[in-house]
Amino acid sequence: MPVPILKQGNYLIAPIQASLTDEQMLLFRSKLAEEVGRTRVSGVVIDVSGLDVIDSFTARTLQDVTRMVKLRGAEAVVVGIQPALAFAMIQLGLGLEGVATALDLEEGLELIKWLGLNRHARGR
Amino acid sequence: MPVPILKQGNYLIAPIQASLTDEQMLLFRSKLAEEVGRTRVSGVVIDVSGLDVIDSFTARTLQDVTRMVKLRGAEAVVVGIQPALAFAMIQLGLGLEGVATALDLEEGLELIKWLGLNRHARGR
Amino acid sequence: MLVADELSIPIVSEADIVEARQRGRQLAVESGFGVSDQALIATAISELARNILQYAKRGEVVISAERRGNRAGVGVVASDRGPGIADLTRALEDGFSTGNGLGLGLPGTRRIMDEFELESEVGGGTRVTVKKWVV
Amino acid sequence: MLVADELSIPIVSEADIVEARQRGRQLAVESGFGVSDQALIATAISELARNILQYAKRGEVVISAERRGNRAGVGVVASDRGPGIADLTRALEDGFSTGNGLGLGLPGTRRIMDEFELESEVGGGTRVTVKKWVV
Ligand SMILES: Nc1ncnc2c1ncn2[C@@H]1O[C@H](COP(=O)(O)OP(=O)(O)O)[C@@H](O)[C@H]1O
Ligand SMILES: Nc1ncnc2c1ncn2[C@@H]1O[C@H](COP(=O)(O)OP(=O)(O)O)[C@@H](O)[C@H]1O
Repeated sequence: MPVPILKQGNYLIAPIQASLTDEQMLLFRSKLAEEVGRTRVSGVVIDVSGLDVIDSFTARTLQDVTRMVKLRGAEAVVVGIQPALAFAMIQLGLGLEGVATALDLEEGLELIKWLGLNRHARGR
Repeated sequence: MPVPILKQGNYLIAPIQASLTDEQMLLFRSKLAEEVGRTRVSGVVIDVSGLDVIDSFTARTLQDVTRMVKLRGAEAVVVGIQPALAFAMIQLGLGLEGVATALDLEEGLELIKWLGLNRHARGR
Repeated sequence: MLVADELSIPIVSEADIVEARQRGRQLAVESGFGVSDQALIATAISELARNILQYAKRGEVVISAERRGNRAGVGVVASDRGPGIADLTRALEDGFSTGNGLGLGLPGTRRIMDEFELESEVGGGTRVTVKKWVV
Repeated sequence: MLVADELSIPIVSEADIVEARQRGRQLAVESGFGVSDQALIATAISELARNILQYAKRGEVVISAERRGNRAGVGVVASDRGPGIADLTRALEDGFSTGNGLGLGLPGTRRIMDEFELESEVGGGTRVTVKKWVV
């Protein structure tokens, strides 16, 4: 079950809709990095509200994806981490350091616009 | 194979076109810092799309170059990190922290103009 | 709905990791766990099953409905006949990984669950037994 | 195109680092690796070859086409008779460098490759053996 990657204006939206196997998750990672280049968007919102579990592998892949997107010159925001999963992540020790997060798609799009405007004030 | 440094309006463009040895990379670093002074440009775009590998030495030199350019009072943006190299960098642990990135030359020039306009607003 | 007291899921592919954690969550629901605990149990199973696949190539996860006095709970036994773990103390430290991982699987699972036991023998395999009780 | 099973590249100058990684990438292409893995293999070789030059002044990188069952792979052995590494555990930690480096070469190479072995003797030299398999 591949993750759809949708273009909306200057942004890509990638809703991860169900449990992914590790391999599907890695495939998603490469595909997204490529799509950033192909579509020339300035930002990406990854919606994880459909995930049943965010374990250490998933968390680490999300971190990698957002770093790759940044190296490709765009911004990335992860949205939709459900409260129960947020709690499990904290217990596990997964803080998603360095990853911008927002409540949901709407807030994510707001945040990514703001990040785009401020990318340099932040020193990157 | 030294890196050409081209002037375009108020900016320098430095396309790194092939694998550089470490020495050539360091030479490029000094030359670029000098050219910023000589040409009095306000920004530099370093295009790394021609590199076959961005290993820890290259990443660190890119970081150093952009810092040097900033200390000389100009902006610097690295563009053209290919998806496969972005992935390798992440695996290696190289996030290019503190370096502004953009997809390609075109986006890089846009970004650098924007940076130039906002540098005073940021107080540096 | 009739629930088996014990369910064994062989772990030989990535899809089995997903299967195991989904089964675990279902059992957690049926045992009366709240949504937070369901996520914790599913996450723990995911970590343990992935370790089996990654370090031992194959093994199994057995999930069971537990009862102690009048408390309901869920038990998980993840076992394999893989290479085993040489230094159990280090394996339980945050951030220690001989693979490519974050090294949070074992220590994190220990934090997540109410009971945690790790047995391992180099060359013999590894068995992790965890339980969680409904509060 | 005929490919030698094994190719030895002496590392005595910076140009040899570039040569070694380009040869490695070429072998990766011929072995059927995708473009991401090609970059990973080339990057790993670059790190290992630079370590030779920086810490041991000279040494060699041997790249080889590997096969295990019906899986193809690439092997790299980077060896030198330089000063060796006193503390292997620390050398494998992210950020540890006795030189002026980022200290990501060895731990990063370990993450990048499927198999990683580091042998070293103080005064005797260092040998890093890595492999990666086509999925
Ligand atoms: N089933 C297993 N068989 C062999 N070794 C294991 C197993 N599970 C865990 N380990 C060892 O314990 C270490 C720590 O595991 P864990 O905390 O889950 O972190 P990670 O999986 O990210 O490496 C692993 O790197 C591995 O060396
Ligand atoms: N071939 C070698 N010979 C001797 N020492 C080495 C060699 N390779 C690595 N080392 C030691 O291991 C340390 C870590 O290496 P590495 O992770 O590649 O980081 P870096 O090269 O940035 O220092 C080095 O700083 C050095 O002390």
